Amino acid sequence: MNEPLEDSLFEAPPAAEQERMVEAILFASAEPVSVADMNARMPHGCDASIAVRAVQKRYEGRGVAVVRVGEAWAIRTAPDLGFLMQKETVEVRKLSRAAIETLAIIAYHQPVTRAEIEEIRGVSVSRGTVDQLLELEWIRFGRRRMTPGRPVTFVVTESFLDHFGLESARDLPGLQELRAAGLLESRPAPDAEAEEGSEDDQQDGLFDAEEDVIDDSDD
Amino acid sequence: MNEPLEDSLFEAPPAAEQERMVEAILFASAEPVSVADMNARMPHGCDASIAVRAVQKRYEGRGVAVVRVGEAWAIRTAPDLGFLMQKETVEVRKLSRAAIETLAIIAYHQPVTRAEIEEIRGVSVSRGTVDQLLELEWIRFGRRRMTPGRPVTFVVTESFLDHFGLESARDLPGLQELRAAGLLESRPAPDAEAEEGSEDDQQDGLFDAEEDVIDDSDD
Amino acid sequence: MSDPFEDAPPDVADRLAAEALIVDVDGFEGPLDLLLTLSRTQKVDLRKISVLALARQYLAFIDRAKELRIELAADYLVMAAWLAFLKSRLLLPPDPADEGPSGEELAAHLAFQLERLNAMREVAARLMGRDQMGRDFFVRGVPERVERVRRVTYTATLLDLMQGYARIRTRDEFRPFTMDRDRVFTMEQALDRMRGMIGFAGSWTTLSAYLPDGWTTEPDMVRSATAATFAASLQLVKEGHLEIRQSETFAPIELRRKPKT
Repeated sequence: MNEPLEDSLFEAPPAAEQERMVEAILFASAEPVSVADMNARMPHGCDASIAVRAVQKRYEGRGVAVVRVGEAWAIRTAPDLGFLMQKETVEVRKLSRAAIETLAIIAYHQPVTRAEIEEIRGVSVSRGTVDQLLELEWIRFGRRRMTPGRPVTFVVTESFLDHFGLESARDLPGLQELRAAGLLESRPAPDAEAEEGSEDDQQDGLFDAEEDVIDDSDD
Repeated sequence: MNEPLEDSLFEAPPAAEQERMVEAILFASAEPVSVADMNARMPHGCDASIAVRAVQKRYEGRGVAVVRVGEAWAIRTAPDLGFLMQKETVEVRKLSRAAIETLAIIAYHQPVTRAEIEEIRGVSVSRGTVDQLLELEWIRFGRRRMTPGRPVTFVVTESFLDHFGLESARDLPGLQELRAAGLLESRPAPDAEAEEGSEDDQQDGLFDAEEDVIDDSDD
Repeated sequence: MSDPFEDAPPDVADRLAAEALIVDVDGFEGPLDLLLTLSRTQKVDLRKISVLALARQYLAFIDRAKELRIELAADYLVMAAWLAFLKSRLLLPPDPADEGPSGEELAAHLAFQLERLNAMREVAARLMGRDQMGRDFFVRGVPERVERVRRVTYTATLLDLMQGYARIRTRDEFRPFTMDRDRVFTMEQALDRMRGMIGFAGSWTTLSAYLPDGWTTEPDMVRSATAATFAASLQLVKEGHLEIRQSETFAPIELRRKPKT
């Protein structure tokens, strides 16, 4: 193990050998190493300042780079490969009931203001819920409503359609279809049954309105 | 930062790029990194097992080497340059003769039970010896032996391979010779199949005595 | 192996060696270790070792230890008894009535055990002689921590969405119509109204000023509008748009827009 050290008393190691030494020192050191420190550790006659430049050149374009840190040298990960130092774990969670309902209202009634969502749900919509849907990129801000206060509206996005496998928001099933699919289990009270026709009219009206709205939001 | 990840869904990065990534990952880790782990961190479509071999070749004869440790890979300084690293040298805890022998027996006979270690050494294995090796993470528990009493077995770990610069337990020095000489077979004592005679009792007595000793040392 | 002519008294060198060993008795790791050390004095390959001679050496060692009144652990004595038995088996002609293993078989196994222990010692030494991490080769000095980034993503199905919507719409259908809604001002209505107005409520204004036109004369309508407006105000306070105060019990309730901080 000491042989190179003893040889060196007579003759400096060849350049390639000095480069190996610099490489090993920079690799194993916990801190950047100065040229003086490298020279002190390497056999007599070595010139770390030359060797380190050669090593730096050798690592150009590689996954790690030999960089100068003040008066010292260090090996660092190539800046463009920083993403490898992260291990991403993705956790999929079910959307909360409040968020699903809010999203459904936006999808069926877009563009819709926060006040309108609250009116339909009968409870206030928390900021967190809206933020979450915005972050998921399932909703975005639509045009401001031309009413006092000019409230912002919400509309669903392309990602929303993508995620739910819809071509457009108009493909969302209507109330009648929901009922046919058994999703509206409870039949309305007997006296309300007579009005069913008008109810469906209302539903149609809703979609007519939406069509206009969607056209608006497209420009 | 996520762009490379998304690009990769369509096309794996070129080989040279994959080699850079493996280089960066290995340089950044003090512990060996498994191929699976590398693949998980690299963009989709990368094959770290190919890239790492290319990187290994590239570093041949350099100051640091890409070494295989079990199923994982690591970069280590070239052993002939150890003299440069006085600063980094860590004081290795001096192992007792019993610990060294026990370690060797586990490495060469693994998976091996405590009783088998004791038979080979002719003395009981003290709890402290096993504890020390477990603490160093050089040995771990293997599967239980499917024999009466279902004794636990010991095997050596990846840290053991790493510490001694071994690619796998198959590369243990002298393993082939020992095997060829039949010294790794478990050879039962010739009286095992014989009838219980007085001489056999004595033989049993020898092992009984040992067992007592084990019990003592466990207290 | 069982040459009877070997059964001569051990020579002086053996005796001296045995004494040196006895002084060192604590240094042995059991009888097998002692046997292995003794076998070295034969200066032959372990495969060619004379087990008979070895048994003799061992027994001489035990005798010597007894003479010197050195306490030996029980397993050394057990081994001595076994070796004495082995020695007699090796020396006496085999007894045809005895079905146990022959002396040669027992001796061969002992030789195997010694060879195996010796082999383990040798490879242990080779192992420890290897380049070792932290002594001969080194790991990365500045390992980078691999950050674990935990990303949470949410999911919902179209069915969830439709069920959610159906839930709301069903609720609507069952909204009780028993009340005379003409004379009831709902909180939703009040909220809507307040939202449009709070932007202009820079200074403290009494709650009653916010009641809608036409709801300020009929007592039941005033009650309904006041209750709804008050509830809506609380909601807006909760949302952080409004501030509310009342100087004392039954004093007028006052509202103003929450000042921007």
